[in-house]
Amino acid sequence: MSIKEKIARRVAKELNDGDVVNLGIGLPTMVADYIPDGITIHLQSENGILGMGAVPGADGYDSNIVNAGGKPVTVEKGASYFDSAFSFAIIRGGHVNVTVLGALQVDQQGSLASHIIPGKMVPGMGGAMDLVTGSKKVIIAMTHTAKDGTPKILNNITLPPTAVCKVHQIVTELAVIEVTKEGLVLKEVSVDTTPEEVAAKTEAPLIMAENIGHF
Amino acid sequence: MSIKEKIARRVAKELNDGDVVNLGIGLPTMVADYIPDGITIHLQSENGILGMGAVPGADGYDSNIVNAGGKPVTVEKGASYFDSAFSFAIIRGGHVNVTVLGALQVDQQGSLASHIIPGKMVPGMGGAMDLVTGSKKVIIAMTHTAKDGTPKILNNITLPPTAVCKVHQIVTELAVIEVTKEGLVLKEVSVDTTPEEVAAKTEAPLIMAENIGHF
Amino acid sequence: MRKVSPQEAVASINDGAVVMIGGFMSNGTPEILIDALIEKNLKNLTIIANDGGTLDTGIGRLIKTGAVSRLIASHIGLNPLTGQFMNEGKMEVQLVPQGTLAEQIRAGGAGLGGILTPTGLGTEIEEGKQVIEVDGTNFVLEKPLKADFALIRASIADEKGNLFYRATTRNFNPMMATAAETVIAAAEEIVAAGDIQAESVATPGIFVDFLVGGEPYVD
Amino acid sequence: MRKVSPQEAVASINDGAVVMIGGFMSNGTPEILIDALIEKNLKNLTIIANDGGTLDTGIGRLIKTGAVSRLIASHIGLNPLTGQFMNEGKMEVQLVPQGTLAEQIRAGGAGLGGILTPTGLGTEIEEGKQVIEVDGTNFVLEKPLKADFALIRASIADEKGNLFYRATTRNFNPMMATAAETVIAAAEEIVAAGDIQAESVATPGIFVDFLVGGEPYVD
Repeated sequence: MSIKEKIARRVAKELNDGDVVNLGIGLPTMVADYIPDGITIHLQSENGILGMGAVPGADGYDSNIVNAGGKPVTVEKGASYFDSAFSFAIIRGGHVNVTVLGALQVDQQGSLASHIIPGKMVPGMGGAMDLVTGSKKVIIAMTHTAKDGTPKILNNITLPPTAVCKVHQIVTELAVIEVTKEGLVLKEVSVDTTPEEVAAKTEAPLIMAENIGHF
Repeated sequence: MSIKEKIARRVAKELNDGDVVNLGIGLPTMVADYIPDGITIHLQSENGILGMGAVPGADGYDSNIVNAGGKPVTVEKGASYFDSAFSFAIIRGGHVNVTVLGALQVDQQGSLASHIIPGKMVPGMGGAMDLVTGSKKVIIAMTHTAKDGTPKILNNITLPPTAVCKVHQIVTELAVIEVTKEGLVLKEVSVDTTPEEVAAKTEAPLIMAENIGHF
Repeated sequence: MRKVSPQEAVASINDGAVVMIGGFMSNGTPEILIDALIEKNLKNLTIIANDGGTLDTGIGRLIKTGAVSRLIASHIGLNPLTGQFMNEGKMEVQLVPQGTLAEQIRAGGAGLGGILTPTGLGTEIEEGKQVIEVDGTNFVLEKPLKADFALIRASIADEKGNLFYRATTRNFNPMMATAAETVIAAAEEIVAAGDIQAESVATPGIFVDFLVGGEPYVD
Repeated sequence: MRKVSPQEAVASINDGAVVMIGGFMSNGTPEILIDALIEKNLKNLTIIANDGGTLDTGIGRLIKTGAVSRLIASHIGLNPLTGQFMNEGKMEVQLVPQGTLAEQIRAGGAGLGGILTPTGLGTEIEEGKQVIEVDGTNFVLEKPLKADFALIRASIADEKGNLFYRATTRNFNPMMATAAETVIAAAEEIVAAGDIQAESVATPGIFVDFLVGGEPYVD
């Protein structure tokens, strides 16, 4: 299993029956492949779908139906479509239970940077700023460190913020971390690491939970 | 022809081909009966219709379809239905060309009072405040004076305002009056009256147009 | 979403609740939910609705029982009891321009902190409110409205709670469905999931907590 | 509403015009109107759209010609030329959160002076904007957006200009139809008035000034 699959599988365990869930492009999208048995979720896509289904098979697709990345998708029976204003009324209005998205940096206040590296990468925030502001629970799903090994979980983000104090949980290949008023709480570590290793790879101080679980 | 019919018929001449028109309850509704030949208008009803048609015949009606007074109506081919937020987006957004409504008082600034007589009559403003604020042209269709003969076209309205400086034209059984920055301009009088009689029954000063027409 | 009886649907509505009720002059008002609410003999309800219904239909039937201590609406002219109760001090009535009411409920559901409208400037409507200047023009800041419950009416619901409203019965129902903690929908007809065209769903099922069938047909 | 050719439809769009273009990653973008606009070799257009399209689809094709000097959008990541033009100073790009962009266009069409959103608080988005406190919470005041023209795409239009959008092609199209001086719609198919269910019309015909048929089918 790849690192991405590992993260996606762990994130999926956070979802509850009946949740309205928005999954960002890339890794977060893979969460849909690991929904536990007996759990039904409603996938929201900010371009205007509730009840988004799987990626269509090789036998054809309807390109009237795309996801927020512009790629063809299917919808479930009983799905609905709507315009962008209503889609973000759902999002901003607190009707999305869980948003899962990636980030470049997260800090101990729960602020995140995901949409811009000044002078280098300026894709735009798309729906991310509204999603992290409006969703009841925001989960950051990302690799624990950057490619060069530098921490992404910081005392304070250094890139321009996508939102301030909005993240509830961080799931990486190494750890599950909760953002609390007291700071970042290490709740679980991967079976192939230790709390100490996680702390070493994290700039922000970690509060150790009483019983650190494993995944 | 009753006084109301006379007013309604004169108002109808103000409508242009293609106009989106909202007609208030009562006298203004009668304007629809006098649309000149060759003119097609789109009747908007603030409860959620574009393309409202005639009152249904005795042979039955669909009570899913009512007007803003809660009374059954029909719709034309190619009508559309929408919710109240969109209906008032149409209205407030300036997409209604002409609104026709009654008033208790109008003044020389184009302010009007139509929705309340403190301590006596408190029906509420309904959609009137939005209609007079957002419509491109606001026509007040009313009897020239109150039942006791006192003027309704005043220097300054004395009842609580429904909107301030929003009326463009006043049509009564006696006169057609335009609201301008300079004041009220008498443009037309009924064939059975004179500019002097109209002025006598009007509290606000009237500027006489160069050629006062007749209707 | 759970399919329940009208009585079960309103079971958790108690004295003092803030309740939005859909409909426009009773067109699109869930009469069977009004029935169930009347049965409960509640007190001190705040009702948010377009209007006060009539003596015999919609919200007017509830007002008649004395259950409503506060009404936020745009029009009460069709129900003489509303004005009477207001004048007698039995019921507080807050009149709101219809377009503002629709936007306030929409804002409540959409997570907006408010909207700026030109409607009501220079009238009693702006009293006590912030007037905000934007590019040289003044607007009234109207705050979002939310409620504990929304009672709405659909023509057709599907098994997932998706709602379709026929003709003018739509009115305030879709906005109210987004702006209340608990949403109760009464439908004329309940069909299988997927039987409502996905583009014509005006209220997605995720907004509906309780679904009741048996709302009388209108025709 | 007039039925015209794509060339006639865009005839009055000149250098410097502010143009909204519907679509989301080119899904729901009127490609035949983009074609007609490209033919005109315009300069200094301001485009308001969800995104910059791709190199080969939608708004990206127009950007590639150098006709666009300013882009207001939420996302430009799928079109590398957008970022390149921005870095070279050939095109100004104003990035707006997607939900804010949708609300701003809606507000422009709905006659609102602005909306208060929590989105962007504490980020570069709030710079230069009024921050308004409502009941102890801060919100960013976002102003309405309007345009000279809106180019939108419908799946089905009727002879009165009523529009129906299939699936996710709806996105920004209905709001843009309300927020521009002149609205040009390209449709896959034009049917008789009344052939679109009245409840499923997402854009009433009164908003459409020019209607063009022949937009390629997608399937």
